[in-house]
Amino acid sequence: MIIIFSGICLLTGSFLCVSGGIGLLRFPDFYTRMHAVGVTDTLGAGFILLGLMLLSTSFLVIAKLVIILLLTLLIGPTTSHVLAKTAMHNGLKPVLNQALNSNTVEKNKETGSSGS
Amino acid sequence: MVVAVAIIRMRDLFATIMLAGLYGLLSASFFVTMDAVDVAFTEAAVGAGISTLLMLVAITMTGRSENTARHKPLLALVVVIITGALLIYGTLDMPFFGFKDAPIHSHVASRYINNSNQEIGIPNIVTSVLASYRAFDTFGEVVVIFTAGIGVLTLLAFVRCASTNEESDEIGSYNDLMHKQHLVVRIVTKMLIPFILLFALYVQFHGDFGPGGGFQAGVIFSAAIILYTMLFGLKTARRVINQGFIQLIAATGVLLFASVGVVSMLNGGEFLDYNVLSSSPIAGQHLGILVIEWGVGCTVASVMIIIFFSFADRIEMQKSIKKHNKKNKESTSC
Amino acid sequence: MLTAATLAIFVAMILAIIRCIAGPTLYDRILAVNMFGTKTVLLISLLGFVMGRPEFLDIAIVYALINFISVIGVLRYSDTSK
Amino acid sequence: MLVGLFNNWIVILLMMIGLYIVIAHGNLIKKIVGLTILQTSVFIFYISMAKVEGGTAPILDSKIILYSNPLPHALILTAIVVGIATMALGLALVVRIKEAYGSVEEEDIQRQDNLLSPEKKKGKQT
Repeated sequence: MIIIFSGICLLTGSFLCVSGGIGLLRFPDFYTRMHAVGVTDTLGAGFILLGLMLLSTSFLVIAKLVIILLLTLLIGPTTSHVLAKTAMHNGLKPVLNQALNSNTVEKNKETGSSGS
Repeated sequence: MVVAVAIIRMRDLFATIMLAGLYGLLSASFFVTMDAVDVAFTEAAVGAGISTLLMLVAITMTGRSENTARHKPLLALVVVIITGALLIYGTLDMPFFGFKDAPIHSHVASRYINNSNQEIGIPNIVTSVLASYRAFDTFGEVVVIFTAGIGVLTLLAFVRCASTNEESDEIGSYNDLMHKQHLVVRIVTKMLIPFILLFALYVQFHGDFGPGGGFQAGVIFSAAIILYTMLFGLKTARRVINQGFIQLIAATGVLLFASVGVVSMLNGGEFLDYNVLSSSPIAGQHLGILVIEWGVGCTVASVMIIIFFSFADRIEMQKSIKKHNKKNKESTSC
Repeated sequence: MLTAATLAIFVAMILAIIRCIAGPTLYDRILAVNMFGTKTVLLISLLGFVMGRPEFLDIAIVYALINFISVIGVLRYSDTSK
Repeated sequence: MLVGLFNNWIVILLMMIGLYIVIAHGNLIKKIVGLTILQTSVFIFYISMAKVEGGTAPILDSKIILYSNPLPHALILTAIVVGIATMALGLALVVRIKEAYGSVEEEDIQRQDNLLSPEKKKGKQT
């Protein structure tokens, strides 16, 4: 029973991680990318750690996993916040207009294909 | 590997350094898969954290863009390819990956694995090799680190003029400014720093039983101080930790290490032979390793802090020189 | 189940590397590195379970801490470099 | 059959990349990054030598018989920390060079040196 629960948690977490990665790759501008990563990262990490906690038997391991979980919960949102704030502070504007948006998507595709 | 190739192509140095940090993370996870947990521990703290930071600090002083011209890329390529081909020819005689009877596993290693439990009595073999069997090597390494710290100090240090009144005003205004800008981070950092320091101490004293030890603990400890310095300003950090005090601690670490060796000599053993330190050999080994790890931790932490402080000092000095120059220009133009 | 999760995290890491290499702005790169760090934490804790010795979670804790510190540092000095 | 040597080839490839950066790039900071890559390739080489098929990390436990080789781990552990200390020294030198010459490109520095040295010779002759 516990194994099934942990399996569900692990699968949800890994799905979230992959979707975060795809969002990081496909979204048009920095702020949307950050949204994708910031949301899925924390939740995915939480789910995976929960799944591992259900699997583990000794008390020490669970305690360490709880510490990691607390750290990710504390650190993930903070870094996203600071990143967004610094980017805004240094004059990186989010793309708001629809027409502009499609333009940047194309541009990003070009730069992405030439860069990778 | 792809990351390394990309590092060559990237002209913007900032991007290069981000990639270098990523490369550090990658190699550390490689170490975990290769069972080298202690090494992964160190690489995590050093390769991904501190080295990236130091390079960044250096870049803020030297400028971010790289000249496009590369001199003699063809010649370099030829040299590199020839060396690589020779090395690959050399590997043909190497034992295969993961082979149990390879020559590296047949000399001293089996003795370390089989006998360290009786001779040293601590579970982590890497620590026992590091701190007891090869303690003299480790002593050399600590001295090298200490010397590097001294070198950085001599290269980057300068005489500060002491003007306490102005300084405190400056700290106050700086604090207000920073407090408005980075409110969330500062509060989170204030919550985190005690835990980081506590964790560093845990790593320091848990090194006998799990992955950890003086080197890692030192780096983590200094990382906490560096975090504090970055968010609360260099001058505030200097109030917390005096420059002379850290230098003293760095020297004390090395001396502690050496004095353990001398004490064991006085007790009738050889240099760094811990068996004579206490009534029973195993208790002596425990005591010796504990003290030595403590010395290593002190030295590493304080040298890292010294290095970071002197780099940060340079930046502040360059800024103030620029301000001075601007003021001078304005006054002359008026 | 563990293997599946490990593979998924590998895929996410590769995507993050691609974004880090291609990323048009500096902040994209920092974001990619940050995400990569979080994924490494997860990967290491998973690997500990896969290899059957889950005592090595200390490394994952160090990663989480160091990741935070390096991101803060990068942002701090990218601010002053302009 | 040659698959067993694959890890060595990866290490050599990394080493070559590092060497290429050190030789072909003029920027001193880039050179230091190249050196770091070279260094890491050596670390990976040692650690992959220490791995034993089916063994686990060298921390004693009553249930486990086969361990990886702890000696290279101890060597590399110290080497990493020493590596960062020397890297910091190199960076400090680069910063001083920047202050003295106003540039971190190797060619600029050499050009300035060449400009300077004939004048010095003249000064000595007169």
